[in-house]
Amino acid sequence: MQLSRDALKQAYRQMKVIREFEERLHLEIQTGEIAGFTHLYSGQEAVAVGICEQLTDDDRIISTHRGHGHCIAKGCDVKGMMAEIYGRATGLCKGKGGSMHIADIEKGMLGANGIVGAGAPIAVGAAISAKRQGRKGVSIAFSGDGACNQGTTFEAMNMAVVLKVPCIFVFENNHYSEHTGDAYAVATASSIAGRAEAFGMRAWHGNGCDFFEVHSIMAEVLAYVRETGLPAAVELDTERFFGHFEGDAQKYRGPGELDRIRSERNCLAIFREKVTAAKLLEGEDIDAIDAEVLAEIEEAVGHARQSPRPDPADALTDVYISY
Amino acid sequence: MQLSRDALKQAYRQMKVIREFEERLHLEIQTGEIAGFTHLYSGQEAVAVGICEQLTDDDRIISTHRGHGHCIAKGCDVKGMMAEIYGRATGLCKGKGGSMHIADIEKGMLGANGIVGAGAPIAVGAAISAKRQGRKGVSIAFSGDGACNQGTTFEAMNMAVVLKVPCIFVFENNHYSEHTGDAYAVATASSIAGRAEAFGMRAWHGNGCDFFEVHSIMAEVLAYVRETGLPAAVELDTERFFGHFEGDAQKYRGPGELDRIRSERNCLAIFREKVTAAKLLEGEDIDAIDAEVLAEIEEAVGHARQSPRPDPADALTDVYISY
Amino acid sequence: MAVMMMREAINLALHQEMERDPDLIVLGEDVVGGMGTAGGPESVGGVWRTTTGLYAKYGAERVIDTPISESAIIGAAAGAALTGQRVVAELMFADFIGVCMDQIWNQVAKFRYMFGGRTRCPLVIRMIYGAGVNAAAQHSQSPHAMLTSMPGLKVVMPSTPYDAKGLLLAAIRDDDPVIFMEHKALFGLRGEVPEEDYTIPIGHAQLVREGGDATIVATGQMVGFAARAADALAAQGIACDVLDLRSTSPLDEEAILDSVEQTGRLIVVDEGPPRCGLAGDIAGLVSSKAFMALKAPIEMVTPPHTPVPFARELERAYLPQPEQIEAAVRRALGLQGA
Amino acid sequence: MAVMMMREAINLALHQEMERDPDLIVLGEDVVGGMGTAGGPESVGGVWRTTTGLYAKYGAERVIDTPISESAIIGAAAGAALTGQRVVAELMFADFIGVCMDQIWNQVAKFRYMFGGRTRCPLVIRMIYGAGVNAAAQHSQSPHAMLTSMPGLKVVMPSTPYDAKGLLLAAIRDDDPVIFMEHKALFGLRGEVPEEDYTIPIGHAQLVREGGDATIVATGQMVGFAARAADALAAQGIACDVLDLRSTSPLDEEAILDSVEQTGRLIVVDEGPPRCGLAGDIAGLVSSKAFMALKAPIEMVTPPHTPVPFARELERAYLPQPEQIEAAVRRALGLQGA
Ligand SMILES: Cc1ncc(C[n+]2csc(CCOP(=O)(O)OP(=O)(O)O)c2C)c(N)n1
Ligand SMILES: Cc1ncc(C[n+]2csc(CCOP(=O)(O)OP(=O)(O)O)c2C)c(N)n1
Ligand SMILES: [Mg+2]
Ligand SMILES: [Mg+2]
Repeated sequence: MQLSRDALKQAYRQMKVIREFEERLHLEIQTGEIAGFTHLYSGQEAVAVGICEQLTDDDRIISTHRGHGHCIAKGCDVKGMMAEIYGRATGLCKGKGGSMHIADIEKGMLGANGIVGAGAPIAVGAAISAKRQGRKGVSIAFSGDGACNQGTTFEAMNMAVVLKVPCIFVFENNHYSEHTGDAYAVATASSIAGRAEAFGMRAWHGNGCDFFEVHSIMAEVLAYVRETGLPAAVELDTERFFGHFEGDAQKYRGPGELDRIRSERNCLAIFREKVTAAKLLEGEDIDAIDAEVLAEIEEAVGHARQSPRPDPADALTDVYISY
Repeated sequence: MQLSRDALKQAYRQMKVIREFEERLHLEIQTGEIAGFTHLYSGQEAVAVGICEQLTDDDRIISTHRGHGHCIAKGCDVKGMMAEIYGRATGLCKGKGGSMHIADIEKGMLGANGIVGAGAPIAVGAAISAKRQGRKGVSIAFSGDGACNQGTTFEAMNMAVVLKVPCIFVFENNHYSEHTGDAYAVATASSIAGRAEAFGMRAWHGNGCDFFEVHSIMAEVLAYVRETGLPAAVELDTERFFGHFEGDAQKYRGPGELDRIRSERNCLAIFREKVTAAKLLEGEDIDAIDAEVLAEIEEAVGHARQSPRPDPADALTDVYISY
Repeated sequence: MAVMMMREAINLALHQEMERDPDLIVLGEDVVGGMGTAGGPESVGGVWRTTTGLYAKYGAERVIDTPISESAIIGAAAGAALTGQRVVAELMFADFIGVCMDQIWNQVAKFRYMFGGRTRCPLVIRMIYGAGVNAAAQHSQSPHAMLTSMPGLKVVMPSTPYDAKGLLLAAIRDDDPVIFMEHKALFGLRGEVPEEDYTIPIGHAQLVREGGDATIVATGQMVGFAARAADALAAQGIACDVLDLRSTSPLDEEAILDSVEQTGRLIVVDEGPPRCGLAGDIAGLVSSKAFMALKAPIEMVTPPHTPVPFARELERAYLPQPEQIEAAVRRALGLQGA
Repeated sequence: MAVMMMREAINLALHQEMERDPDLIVLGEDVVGGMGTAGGPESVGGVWRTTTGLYAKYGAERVIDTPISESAIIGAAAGAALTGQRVVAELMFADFIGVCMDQIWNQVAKFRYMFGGRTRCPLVIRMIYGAGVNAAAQHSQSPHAMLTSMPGLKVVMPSTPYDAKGLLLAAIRDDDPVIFMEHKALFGLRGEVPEEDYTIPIGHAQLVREGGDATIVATGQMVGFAARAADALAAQGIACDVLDLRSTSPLDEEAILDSVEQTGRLIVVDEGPPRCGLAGDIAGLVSSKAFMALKAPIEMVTPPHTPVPFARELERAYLPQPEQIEAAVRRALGLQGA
């Protein structure tokens, strides 16, 4: 399906916002101002955006410990996110959650999640709601190549097929779980998608570094799931540009690996090349977006820095609605 | 592979002991003398015996809540088992475990288990030991069609392939998990065996009511696993002759279903028919075994009944080796 | 007023609330029964018969039978509750929190806090717990202390059919996640239960025996045991307050402290394990907030630090018995024969 | 004697015991690191660097890197321990007991009892716990109370590099399953650690400050906080016993009771959640077994009944601080400014 110029600009913009958000965090973290564990999504933007650009607020997603990209793609407020990661009172979670727990239920973003594999079962529940609400909404569980080995993920796939609910299991295979390669940890006859197929659901597999491939596969998947109300799975091969968490020495990378993936597997560069070659957008359009985005990120960081720190007394609130 | 007359008699004897053990318990339970939950193995004997007859003490198995058959087949003392189920001090577990927790580690029986799906991961660990001990031993996890949906079972299969350990996942598909049919609860593209294959391990599928089929499939599986040191999976279709637990009204059975399976899918009758037709054993041989077994079970019940009840003070022992 | 068993009171509450609230769904293993079988959906209502008839009345979309996948059950319940449903999930045995604790502890209990208060998760997790039926070590536990320790959860433990209905309706209508613990040995307990709609506010203990000499605190099955001990003591002229906590989180601290202020003597009876349990929790509360009123050492009557044994004699030795409660009260009163 | 960090002391203990005992294996996520990568096995020793070098020295058969499958990790560790190996399994964060609690609680802890004492399971489960590094609600918890409540487990909580090495060696050589809890905020703590082989018997508390006015009981990170409070109080002429429990199961009841018999005042400091936690457990012990010696209400200094918050200011407000411990001691002594 052919995307309009505006849709293309919007898609690129979203990917760029994620990229710059993460690249900036990578620098900010060196300053020591940001506390806790932060997992950056740089390199995987085409997955989050290629999928979420086709979703509405009736569609819900649940993310992982590496959640910034999914949050931005699903429409979470960038300033609020930055403030949250900075641990400020103006953060999306008032500074209580931090990087690993950003959520915005109204937007259909059911949260980043610090427990690997916890998301898939929750997505099945969101799909039960979607089915009952009858607005053709779907739910999407993002999982990594590490999370696909957690028992919860398998239970969720089986249950989604048994209950016939519109749940999509997206496996972002960036080939590493922390320091470990998928070649070691993920036992398959063919692929992660193949393990999903064994549950009797349809599964797709594609290149997660090409926005257009992600977008067209997901157009097909979404049409199928909205139409049938049945679950499906998608495996997308992608790349993680930074270490597992900030501070990871990445000794496990091959020689020149990082340079290679940053040049050859850079979804933003690939996008730019394709749209300009096909004359769908001009280089200037993209440069303009790049400039806007940098300003937006700068503003978000400024907002976070100037935001008040949480009042210690607020540590006691938001545990219950009433107790 | 052709079995000797003695091997055939021994195999039949073992199946018969399990059958009579369970049929007798079914009656004893009505008397109210036996406490707790008891899950009977009647109908599935060919699976336990067809497998365990080919194992040594270097091979370990782990069982389920429906464990009597596996225990007997792996060589647990029948009197000690009966006494345990009766809750006597002479029981294999001194009356502390009961029907769902019978074990005999020396015999390579790592225990019945009350938690559905708990066994498979433990079997992976026993396979790690087997690999280190270098005596070509294997470990076998028995799981049902319900247990195959528990996340732990999937985690174990993936890990066994990753670690390249001699672990065999045996799925006894009796088509029910409690009141629920496998047609509802087990989502597959083909079979439970097919889900195992998706992890990149070899898998077999056969008729669990025919001792000879089970035996020959397992001969092949065991040769493969002992030879390669790699895991494998086997799905065996079988039948549960009683309710899920004693007291189950079994409304979920189809009309005449119980009569049909007891006549057409009775592994003991099938065995007798085959060996007599093939003149491998005479009817009298089998009648003689039947008589012996009935006497043995009678004796076991007598032993249990006459055994002392546990001393209440013993409730406090065996928690730790030292504390 | 109708007299019914606790399991029937729970079933009645579920029927009435399913009728009243179209957004309510129920899920768990065999909550229907017979799915995918030749016999067909039987609406048997699980091994405990607490969901009997729900499927026949409300169908597969609202009464959802699941595979044996507790993590997915609780996760799915949580996801549905986060997105507009009210959910009652059933764990056939409380012992199975072992295979789904992350979803209970790190997900359901923490959503609201982690997300800065911008969400609600109206979920009731029913779980059948407790010893007394020789179900052995993996099917007899009382893990309410662990659950009580988890911020974000409420924990309710009814001891009568009347309370079971009123507390379950309150739990389902509560906007916070609630653990609803049903003692398997009490399912057959009979009592009067009004047909009409009523709720019992969560967090209020009930005084089931009144008397100024000593305070006995208990929950679930232990409430009846404590009452029996109190009645035996009453015959000896010793009058005890017996407090049924009804919920352990929130805890009715006021009721406990008020009673101890009167009696000066505390006996905590609990069916859970003795270490880091509810007995110590309440002893800690009283020894810090009502210390001056205490006239005697606090008595804690609990099982020993062992798993739950199978055989009748062993399980009886494991479970706190009325005679032990009686002896503890006598000790607290400094009387002979304790 | 060499001065090293707690993480190094743990690494040293693992190296020395792997050398000494050929039946010992280690498994967990990234305990090797780099498996299946272009960079190759890096022996980085996980995100905590506690298993560094083990793979290079002992190879893949004894140093086993696993997929992210905690239930299978603990289950496999249990199965290996039941069948002749000694095993050290690592949970990267104690919070992950949520996804493998059944294997810890219903399997490992109960084997021996359920099987009538006819088995042994020499397994150490190392888990990294605690708050103080802004890891938020799912990576900062201290679940030692839950684990302590589980009959069949021992629970060890070292507070110094010296104790970490000696207790870990004792835990590995123990024939019962042991939970070994390493506080992430203490990994960088330095202290003297002998090169030679030594063990510290499990179940013995250590008096880290001596003084007759009040008894402060603590574990892990809270030991240092309590010592700081005690030092500040010493400057004011108030002398406290500070007891480092070292293990919560078995619990050194005698050491606690002896100290309280002397001081008459108990302050329990704990980093775990306040309900049904270790603080109440010890308060219950003392209020039942040393009641007559108590001169003041028992003080419990714990976090509030909330998840662990992320932001620095919030986490600081959550964690018990030395000033709060100091104030609690002053309250127990009935002094002003408390
Ligand atoms: C249950 C659980 N186990 C382990 C961890 C520690 N951990 C956090 S991220 C991670 C790797 C996840 O890999 P993958 O699923 O591929 O996601 P990626 O990091 O590649 O995005 C691990 C092991 C965790 N957070 N939760
Ligand atoms: C974790 C867990 N969930 C649920 C149960 C209750 N339960 C005991 S047996 C059983 C059915 C198991 O079915 P299957 O695996 O097919 O074994 P079968 O009973 O047919 O031998 C269930 C649900 C349990 N014991 N453990
Ligand atoms: Mg990955
Ligand atoms: Mg079955």
